[in-house]
Amino acid sequence: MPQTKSKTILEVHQLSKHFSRKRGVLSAFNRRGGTIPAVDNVSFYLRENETMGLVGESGCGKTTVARTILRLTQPTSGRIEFDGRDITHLSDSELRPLRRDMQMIFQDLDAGLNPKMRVSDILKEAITVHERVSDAEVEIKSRLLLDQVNLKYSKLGSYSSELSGGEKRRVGIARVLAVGARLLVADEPTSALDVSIQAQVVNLLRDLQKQLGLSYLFISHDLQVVELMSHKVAVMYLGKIVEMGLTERVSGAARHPYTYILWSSLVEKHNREATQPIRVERRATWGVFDFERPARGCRFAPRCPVYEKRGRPAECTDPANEPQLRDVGGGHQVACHFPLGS
Amino acid sequence: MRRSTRVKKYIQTSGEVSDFSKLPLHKKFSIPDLLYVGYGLLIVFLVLVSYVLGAFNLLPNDPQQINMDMLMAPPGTGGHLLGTDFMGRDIQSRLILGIQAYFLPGLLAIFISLSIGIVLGVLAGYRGGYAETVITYFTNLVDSFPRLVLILLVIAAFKPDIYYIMMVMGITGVPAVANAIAGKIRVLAQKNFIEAAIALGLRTRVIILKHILWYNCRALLIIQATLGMGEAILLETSLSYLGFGVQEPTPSWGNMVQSGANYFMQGNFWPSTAPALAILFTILGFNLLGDGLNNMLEGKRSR
Amino acid sequence: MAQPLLKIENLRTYFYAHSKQAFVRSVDGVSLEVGQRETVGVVGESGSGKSITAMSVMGLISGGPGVIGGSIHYASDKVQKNLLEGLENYVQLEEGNGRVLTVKKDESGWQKASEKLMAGMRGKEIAMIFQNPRASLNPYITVGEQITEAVRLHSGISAVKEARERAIHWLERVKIDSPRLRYNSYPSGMSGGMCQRAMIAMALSSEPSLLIADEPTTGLDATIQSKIVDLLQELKNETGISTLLISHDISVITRLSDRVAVLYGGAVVEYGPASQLLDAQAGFKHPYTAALLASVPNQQKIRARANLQAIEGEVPDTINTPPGCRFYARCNQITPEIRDKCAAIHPELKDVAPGHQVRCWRFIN
Amino acid sequence: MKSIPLRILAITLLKELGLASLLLLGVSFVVFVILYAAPGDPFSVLLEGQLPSEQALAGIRAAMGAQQSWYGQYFSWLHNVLGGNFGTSLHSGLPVAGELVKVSLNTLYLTLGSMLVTLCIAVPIALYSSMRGHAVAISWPLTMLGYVFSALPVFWLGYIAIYVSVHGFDFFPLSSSGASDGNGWLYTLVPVLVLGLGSGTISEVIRYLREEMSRVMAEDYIRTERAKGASVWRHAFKEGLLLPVSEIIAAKIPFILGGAVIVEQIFNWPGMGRMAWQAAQDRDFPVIMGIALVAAIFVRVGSLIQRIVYTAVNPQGARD
Repeated sequence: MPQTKSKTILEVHQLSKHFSRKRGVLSAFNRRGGTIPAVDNVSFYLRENETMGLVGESGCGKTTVARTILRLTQPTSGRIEFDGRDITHLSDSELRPLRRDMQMIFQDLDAGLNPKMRVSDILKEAITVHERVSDAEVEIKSRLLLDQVNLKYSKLGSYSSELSGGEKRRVGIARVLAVGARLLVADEPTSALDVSIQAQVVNLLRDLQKQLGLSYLFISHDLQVVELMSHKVAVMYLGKIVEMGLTERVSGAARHPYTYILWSSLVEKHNREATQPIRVERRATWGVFDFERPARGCRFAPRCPVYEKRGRPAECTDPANEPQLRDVGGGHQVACHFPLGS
Repeated sequence: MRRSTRVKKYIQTSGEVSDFSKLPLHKKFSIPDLLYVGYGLLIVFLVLVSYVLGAFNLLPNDPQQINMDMLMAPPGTGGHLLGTDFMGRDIQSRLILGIQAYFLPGLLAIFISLSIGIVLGVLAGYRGGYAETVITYFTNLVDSFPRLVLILLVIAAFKPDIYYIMMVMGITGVPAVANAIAGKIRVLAQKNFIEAAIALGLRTRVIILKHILWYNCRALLIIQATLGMGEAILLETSLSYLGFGVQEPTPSWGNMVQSGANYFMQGNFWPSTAPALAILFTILGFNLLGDGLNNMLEGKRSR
Repeated sequence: MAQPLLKIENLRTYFYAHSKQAFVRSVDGVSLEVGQRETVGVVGESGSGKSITAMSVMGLISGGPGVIGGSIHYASDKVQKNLLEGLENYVQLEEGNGRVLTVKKDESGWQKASEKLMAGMRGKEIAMIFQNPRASLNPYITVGEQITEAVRLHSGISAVKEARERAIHWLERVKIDSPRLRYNSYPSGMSGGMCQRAMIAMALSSEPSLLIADEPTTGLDATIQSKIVDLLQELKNETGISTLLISHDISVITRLSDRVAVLYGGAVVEYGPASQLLDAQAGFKHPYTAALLASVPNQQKIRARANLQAIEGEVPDTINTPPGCRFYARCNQITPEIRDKCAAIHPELKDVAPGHQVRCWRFIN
Repeated sequence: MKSIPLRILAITLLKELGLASLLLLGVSFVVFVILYAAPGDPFSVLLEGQLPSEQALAGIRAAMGAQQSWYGQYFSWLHNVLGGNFGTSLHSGLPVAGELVKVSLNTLYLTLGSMLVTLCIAVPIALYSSMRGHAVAISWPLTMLGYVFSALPVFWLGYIAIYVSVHGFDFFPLSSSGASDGNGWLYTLVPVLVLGLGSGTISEVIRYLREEMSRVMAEDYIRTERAKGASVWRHAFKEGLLLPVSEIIAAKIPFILGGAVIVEQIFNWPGMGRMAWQAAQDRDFPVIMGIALVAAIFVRVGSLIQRIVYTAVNPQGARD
């Protein structure tokens, strides 16, 4: 299914977003000034009709990447290109027509569903936001949308508080489809749902991609769902992409120790007798990660089993020598001084 | 079954589940809330009727007619339903006419509080950043003045005019409105509600006017308005007592309580108590209306 | 097997939805057993009643009418009693059409009686850990002090210093780095995983006989989840504590449980040994369990890039409980012979193998 | 609370002091603007009052008042105020500062006392009804009573109180009428009670405390404490009672000060409110200006204390 020759729809280049620590007028009293790098030099591209999975633990900057791409927050530096057009510095009014093409599904089921509006009003608002449409057409289009997301027409009269979680998610998807988006940034679209409903939504998103030729940036902490959905996967750790490549390669033949640990935690959870080729040092490998001040050099070094095993090599903590993404064959990129399997 | 304390009874009507929107009112909302709102609406209605009656001078008796033969008559004597005051004037008529003193000034105060409060609240909540800092400073600044002291200052500087007073009252009511709206917006933002609207491509003014103010703040604004009316009445009463309110012989509830209170020590309670009770029932009505509406609209039904 | 440590029989916990004038039958006839040194996993989706069951055991239900029937027999070396002793004196039920239509309950009276029954049980005999550990720890008190409090309440250690040492010892046992330093941390200064470890330390510090773990890994990152599961496994082996493990995550249940109960719509639909129940290949399975196992992505599906087998329909609300089988509307294994029964009559739990029960008409007759 | 985090407290104190002084600067400016805009150039009169008397006598008045620009006037006034010179009362001819200190202390007693009364009534009602739910037989009438007291004009309540104490207890509760017979506290009791009950805050205090307590009781961590077998009360105390009480006190100071104006008037209490009233009657600008500033200081100190309590309870800013 990966269509290698199709057009690039989204390209993100050296994207960074730093949040300033300052808050309030009296921040001058605060000695610890400066910024928190939530996203640091992230680059990737997404082709049409393709899904890019973005995984990582909470706080690693996944959601910030999504919000920055949609320009819900202004990037500190870097460039975002949509359909070959640089949208990094567009003004709000210039952005509005672009919102037809790129949409976001929020983790919160209620985002965008005004509890005091009926489903029909919510859809009508979305349908008419970018073009003038007669009421009759709105009616037809609403029904079409409900068909697309497998909801009964009778739900048109419901308020969102009367809907179940799965139905809310479907209405949320119908709402972004109503605009006619080609790129969907889905931020944890299934994490608030029950297992059986999660499967429905995953199937729905996959079907919609096939039918409508959508492109997804699919953000999730659920590795299996990402594996199922995505053609490519990028793994983020503390604001940086540490590994990126085709899904099979990243999940099956991980080169970065962090990716390896992520996927092996999945295996561990499933099997009673866990198989552990690398002995992960249990004591020190988890803990608070200081998001505000990542480790100098390789950010993962403090948790890294390879770093320990190799006797703490100096280059891993050398601030001047932070590992950069480099190709290890077949479009598979990894940012590590000592990638696994080499 | 032990009946040491109250036994609560839960009934599933007919075994079927009823649709909330089709329930009768008393099942949708709690009974006290309905009573509160019903009473409050009655008061609002009475106030409106009194205002109209007073404006067209449709009063049962001449409110200014002095009758030295019938001073401080008890209720019901000589055609005076609520008795007479210390100059023999009809209390009922004066109470009805007294509304005039509050109505427009009170509305002015509410209008000032709400209009400025909405603008500042939206700026602080939606924009954030420096606007928020400046507005927080402003609201804290206004909150630093005890309302009555500020009014005395204005009175000293200008003149004891009810419209000046109500303007001060309106401005001192701004922080409450602004903070409530900004708080509401922050809650919405936390639920990604506003971001979702922006991402959809809605215009800022649609988001603010339709989604924030109309759908999410209307209850809050109604409540602020009813509370504001109650406060306006109490404030005028206090100022009447201090001698800066509406001046005799024009009746206001405040100056009626005040002038009647001079006869308290002689045991003549009525001329003061009648307007005091009018104030009590009216303000109670406004406050309960606000509370009941809040519970109903914000869905604070007990589970 | 000897007497089970915890035996829940026909537990019913209802709430009342004022907006719908109807009962929410959150727990509607749940029966479960937790044996000595055994871990029983309870799996189900939201609204299946799994957390409410746990809260009912702890006597933590607030809101009316609450627990209205059943018994919870608890029998450790130290204490043997029915935690719902005398409940029938406070509750009167009227039934019609096979369901409860009226509940009269002396709530405050029962509350008092329940508090009396639970005195010396909560925290000491039965300890509980919750979902969302950061919110479940008091944000105004240091983690260490909260554990010390538990130690002083239940371990007969009243000296502050000694209790403190004990708390630090427990922090160490749950593998918190530099426990002495962490003792003085506030929950807001710790990660979710670390807070959950502290919760576990607090729960186990009084050496209870039963641990109720209510979604202990939900909301944590995958790597942290796996570590918490490891920790629970290890502590279970070390202390031999019995556990009632509640989770929607089948993989967590798989790792830890000896026996598993599957809850659907407020009732147990399948109950049996974990090895049989969670093995996708084994026969005699409730259609819901089978569908649930199939809806989780696995390696084969990922490799085949196939769609998942979703369970159609919505998670049931326990307000509109149908008269027949609660899974009827979503079931894909109904045969023409049993269709009428499925639609009309709620099936009983039926033994399909030793110690393995299923609530499905397919296995009756 | 074993160790109060002194360093954090000190930082908070500094921050809040900075904020308070900024706000007070704003207050002074607002007061200035009002008087500057007022007819009859009262501000020049005020400035004049700040001058040493000989100079005023020497007729420098015209020389300085007329020529200075508005901000010059403001800063000259502010400079004197910061040095403790609030000018002289137009009415009595005495320096305002000295009077203010005496009078504001009296008002402080009245305010604190009445706040205590409010809390003594509101806290038990709020706790009771939050523990037992809103519809409990006893709590409902009590809550209603709170509403009634809040809706009554405070001075009418004052007259009733005077009438009752004169006819029922045979004493005249005006504080000026001889407090030397050892029963002085009795004379203060009635005004304190009247202000505490009638300042219009009691129902709001009840509602706020009840809502906060109910909210905290539903928090996850309280459930944990119950499951642990610990005292719920001990754990709910900080967030459910201590913080809301300190918040509501700080928020209600302006209202109570406003009510004090009336109550002092009724009971002849020699406080700021009475003085403000007198000054408003006489158009005695220096006095009323000083009072407005002192009242604002009271309000700011109240919120300063609230912030400190908040920081002490919640040193990490765990909850915002």
